[in-house]
Amino acid sequence: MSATSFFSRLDQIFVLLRNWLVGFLPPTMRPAAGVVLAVMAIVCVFPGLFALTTVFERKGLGRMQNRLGPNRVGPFGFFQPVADGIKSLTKEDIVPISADGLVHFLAPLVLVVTVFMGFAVLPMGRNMVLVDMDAGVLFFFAMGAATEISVFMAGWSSRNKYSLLGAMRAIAQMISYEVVLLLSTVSVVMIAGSLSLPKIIDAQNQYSWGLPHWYIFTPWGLGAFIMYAIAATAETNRSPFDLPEGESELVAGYHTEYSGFKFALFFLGEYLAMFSISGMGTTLFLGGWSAPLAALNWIPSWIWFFGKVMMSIFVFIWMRGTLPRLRQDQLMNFAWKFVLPFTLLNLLVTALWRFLGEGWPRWVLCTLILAAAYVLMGRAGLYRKHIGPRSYRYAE
Amino acid sequence: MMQEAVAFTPGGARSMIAQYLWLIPALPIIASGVIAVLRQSRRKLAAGLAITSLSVSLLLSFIAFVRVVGHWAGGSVAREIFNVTWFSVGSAPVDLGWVLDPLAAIMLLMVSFVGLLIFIYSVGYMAHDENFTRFFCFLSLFAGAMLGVVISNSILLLFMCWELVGLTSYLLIGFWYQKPSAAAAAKKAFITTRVGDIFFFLGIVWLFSQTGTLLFYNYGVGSLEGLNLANLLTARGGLGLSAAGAIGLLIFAGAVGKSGQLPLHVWLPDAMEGPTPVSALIHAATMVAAGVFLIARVYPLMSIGAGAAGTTSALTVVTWVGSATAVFAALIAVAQNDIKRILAYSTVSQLGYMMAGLGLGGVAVGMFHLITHAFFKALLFLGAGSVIHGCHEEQDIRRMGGLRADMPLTFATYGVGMLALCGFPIVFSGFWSKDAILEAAQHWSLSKVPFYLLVFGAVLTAFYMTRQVSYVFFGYWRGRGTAHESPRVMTMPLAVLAFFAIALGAIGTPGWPWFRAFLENQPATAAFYVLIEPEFLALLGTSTLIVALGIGLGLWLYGNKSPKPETPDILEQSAPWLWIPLRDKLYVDEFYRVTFIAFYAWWARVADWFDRRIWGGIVSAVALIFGLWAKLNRALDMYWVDGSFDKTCEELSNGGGLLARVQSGLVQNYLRILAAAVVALAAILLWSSRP
Amino acid sequence: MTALTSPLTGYLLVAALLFAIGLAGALVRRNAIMVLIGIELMLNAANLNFIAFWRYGPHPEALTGMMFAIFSIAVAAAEAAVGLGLVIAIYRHTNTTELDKINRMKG
Amino acid sequence: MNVVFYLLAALTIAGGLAAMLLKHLIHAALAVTVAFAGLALLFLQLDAQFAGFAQILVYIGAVAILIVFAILLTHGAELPRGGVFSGTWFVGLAIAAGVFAVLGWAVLQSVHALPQQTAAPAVTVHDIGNALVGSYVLPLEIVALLLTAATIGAVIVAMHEKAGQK
Repeated sequence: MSATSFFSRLDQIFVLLRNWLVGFLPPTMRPAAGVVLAVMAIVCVFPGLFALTTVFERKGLGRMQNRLGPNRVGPFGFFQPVADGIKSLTKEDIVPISADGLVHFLAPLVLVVTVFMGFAVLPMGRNMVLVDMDAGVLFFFAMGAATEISVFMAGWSSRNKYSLLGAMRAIAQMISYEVVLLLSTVSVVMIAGSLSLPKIIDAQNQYSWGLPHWYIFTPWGLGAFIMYAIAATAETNRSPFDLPEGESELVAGYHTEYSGFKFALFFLGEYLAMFSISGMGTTLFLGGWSAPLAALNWIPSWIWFFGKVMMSIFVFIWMRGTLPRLRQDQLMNFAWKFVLPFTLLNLLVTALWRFLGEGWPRWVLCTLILAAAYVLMGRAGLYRKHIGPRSYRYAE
Repeated sequence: MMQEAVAFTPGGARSMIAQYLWLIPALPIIASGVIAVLRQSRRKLAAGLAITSLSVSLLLSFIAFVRVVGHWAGGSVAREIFNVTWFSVGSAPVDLGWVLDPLAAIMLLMVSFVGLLIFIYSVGYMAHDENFTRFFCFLSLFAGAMLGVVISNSILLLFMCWELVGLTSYLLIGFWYQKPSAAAAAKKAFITTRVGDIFFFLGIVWLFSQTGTLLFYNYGVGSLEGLNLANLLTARGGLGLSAAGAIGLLIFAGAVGKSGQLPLHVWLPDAMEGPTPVSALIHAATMVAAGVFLIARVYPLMSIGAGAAGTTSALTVVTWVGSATAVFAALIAVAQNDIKRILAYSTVSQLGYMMAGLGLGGVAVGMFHLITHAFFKALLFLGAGSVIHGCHEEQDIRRMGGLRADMPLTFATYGVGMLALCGFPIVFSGFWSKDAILEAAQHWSLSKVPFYLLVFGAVLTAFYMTRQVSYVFFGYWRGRGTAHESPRVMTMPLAVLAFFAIALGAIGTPGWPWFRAFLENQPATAAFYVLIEPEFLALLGTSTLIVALGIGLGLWLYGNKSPKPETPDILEQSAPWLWIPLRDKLYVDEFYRVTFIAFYAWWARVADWFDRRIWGGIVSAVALIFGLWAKLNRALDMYWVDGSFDKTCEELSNGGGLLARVQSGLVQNYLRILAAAVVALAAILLWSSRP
Repeated sequence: MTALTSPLTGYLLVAALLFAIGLAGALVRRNAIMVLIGIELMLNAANLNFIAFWRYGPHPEALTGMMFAIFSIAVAAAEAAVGLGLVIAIYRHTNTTELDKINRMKG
Repeated sequence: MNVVFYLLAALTIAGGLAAMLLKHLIHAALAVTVAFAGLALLFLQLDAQFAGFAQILVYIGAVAILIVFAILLTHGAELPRGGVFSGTWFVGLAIAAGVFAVLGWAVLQSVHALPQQTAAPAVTVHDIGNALVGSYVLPLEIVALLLTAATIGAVIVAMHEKAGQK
């Protein structure tokens, strides 16, 4: 068969596979079975990805702090996650005596379930979305909001001041940054004119002079993406926003009192949240599964999607290896006094962009406004010595 | 919204400039916003921003103008519009939009050009003011709003900008608010124009309710075109007017307020309390002309249904008001001694000319005078400013004199402006524009009175300008200290304006009526033979006569003899019965004071009296009654003390206690009672409404 | 029973029950926060009614019920914020959130 | 009238009941969260995707958290001495029962009058958006104002008084 058709088959391989498998069933059951298969695929793929990521993260952090990461189990220690899994399964599941049994038990389940729900609307490749929902974006963030309650349940139920503090911090942080997350998404929705993720991707999956129409390549898109990245980092409690589990202050935050499999579930839940939020960012700003160059379209779409997701995961790890942790008040001020205003400004600029319509003026105008805002902000910061070059005093 | 608006405009061939026309007003407004947040010390930056933004606007306006001329020369319809639905309440869309047609293009060019010159001038004039940045903030806000008035295609947008213009005028008149007179003048201007704007707004509402659209032009369904206009003509407007006429008159009331026509002219002279550039820009060249422009914009409304006489009642009113104002203000101007006040009254009278021109000869005639007047009156004001500047803030013309030696450049340019204002034949633009008005008046079918009025006004104009010039520039110096010529940044604009005060005449001569043709969208044909036809020559003769008469009279009375400032004016010596009332501005202010203002004061007093006497009286009466009642009770107690009475008291207090228990302050009790009541009510309703 | 043949009836009954529960809670609980929760429940019941009528009503494309529900959700959020703020303020004044202890008109 | 509806209805009612009966405030808050979730699912059952997701986002994501915070800030977590129900709980219960009786009776009375649209309405989020910025733009603006005012008000009300201001 010709190369193109081969690559198109390769592109659709999972879809074809599903259809083939479903083909064995009576027609009445096929749709349901298809959904079940897709769900199974998701439920298998992402935990696998999670296992890989843990290794990569530990090794990568090791490199950044120039030490070897895990390198005992298997070749280069790549079977480390297997060992960890076995350990967490076989460990004793400790529940504090004064803990609130039911809630303590439910918390991790709620977390994992809601996080998994988020994947339902992410298009992971051409025609590779579980449910093409009309209000997909809304659904995604609704699920994201639902995780907070689980965090609270965990923190409160285990009757431990560290846990409670961690949970409170986590929730405060999540709520504050969720606003930013949503607002930075709104600008994309405004331009794409749809809440359905496949439609948003289609809006970006066009090329002029071989270059893609990804939203990150527009002034407002870039601004929104930056804000989204910040908010996403905070939303997933990653460094530098990892106060909720700042081990130096509160032992391990809201899952201090969890051990064994439940702890593993929390761990899983957090990484899944990272995946899903990176996938969302990819879909909103980086054109989802579309290729970065028209010339590269032959490469299967799902490779692009997962490649982009892993790229952003790498950035997460990189930041963790690089940035120091913020203080709580700094965190809040940052959220409400810097990120939110700029997101709003970005929204206004997006509206202006939409209003100006096609043509060069909108590029000039929007770029000017945003650049001016950022520059002025920096100047103001320098002017009032809030931010700007720090002066260090070394012990002599 | 925007995209849709574009989508359903037929024949989407809209030029870039028409689409981005809104940038012209937007730029100065943005600039003013930026200037507003600057620190006071950033003078250069402020001025730079204002001037840059306005010059960009000027550039864009020029592009737009060229575009329109191209359309017109190409013979296609020279009107491009761009409408946006702002939002819609229920089913009624609230539309905004802008229009680019000859009228708008001309005005854009004039406003941004004169504005730019005056900006530059003010850099010099305001150099020593500590509120420099604030001044430029207001000034460029004004420029933006004025340009907005010019381009707006939606009467709502026009009204917004109109009010914004009024606001900036208020702010700028009261710029030196430390001076109580300035503050008072600002308030007077604001309130007086409000009176007109109320009627204007009524007109807008009526227009909207009649046509259901706020847009002037919208491809045949706007309020000034097609079916809507015809319906307006047929609809009844009361007082034997058509709705069109009535609405037109209401809008005209707004114009009367803004451009100081007869009943509401009182604020304009006082507005001279503001800085001179402001007087030049706002109260001579642009804002006061906005009224005239407004009438020109809604001219279809005024002129539709013109009878055999070739005019409508609305236009007749406009004519009469205009010509009356022209003479009235000119009369007052004769007897003023403040250099800026004279110019202010002359502005009022010239605005009267424009109105009369609109009423008599249509858009072209009025607009032509508007444009020329904008240039030479701005020139005169800036010249006056330079004179004041040179004479150390002296404004009384009796304390000047002989300045032609001290300030030659100012003198030369001022002379040009003066001659243009007098309508000195052939050379000066003022002649051609005023001539057109007089000609139109001469051919007016209804009555010849306006013609005579306007002619008389012209004589007076020449007269008082001669008086002023001979007071200021001739004779010998009577002020304090010595006068000095103003800096270059101030005189350069004067020179430019002077050039235009002469050159602009060329585009409107009867020989080559380019302006009229452009505005009325017909091909321009040069017909120089008209210039030697007896009719024109006769007119030329008369106007020459008029000007000569005025100037001669002026020179005879005031020429080159410079009386002491203390000695009364020559006219005052010879004809005090004429002079005194004129000097006191024909007592209009006094009249208002004893009528309207007095009425309001009286009304306030009445209300106050009501409060004190009637209501207060009632209250105290009630109190008194109760007092009596109490006394009565006490008497009863005294005579009627027995157990039954105590018992009643007990019962009462118990009942009170019972009732008080309900008011437990427990929220849930209230909620409970509420819920129970709701249940009962619902049950009753359902039961009663059961099938 | 034949009444439940119409799906709408079921929804309405559920809404009515939820409303009653909320009201009961608002009436019997002593803690101000619980009262607020009860009120939230009542609001939600009303929303359910709106949505149900929108779904089974003759003109779903008019979106009236839907819009009403959306707006009431927004308003309910505001109400919760202000109400809980008030509860906290009251708690600061009178160290309690139990309504039958808060019966003085001035804190 | 399928089984899903019964399940969701049962879940919602159970959540509501638990919320109102549970002694512990936090438990009650979690229970009411369950009720909110059930309602959201009911909305989805009614083909009202947008409203359902909005419900989850606002109620579970914000209101529930808000309630929990308030409980913890007012030390509501420990049990009060005098019981959680007010002394006159039976009155309240009776009134609530009355309300339910009236409402239910009304509903059952008007069964035959109720509309019977069975086809799912084809309303997309796009339509809702257009409606919001179209004919409902004024309410939208007003709600925006209301929310702003409420935010500021809540902050001000809950702010710590300065010393001596009290």
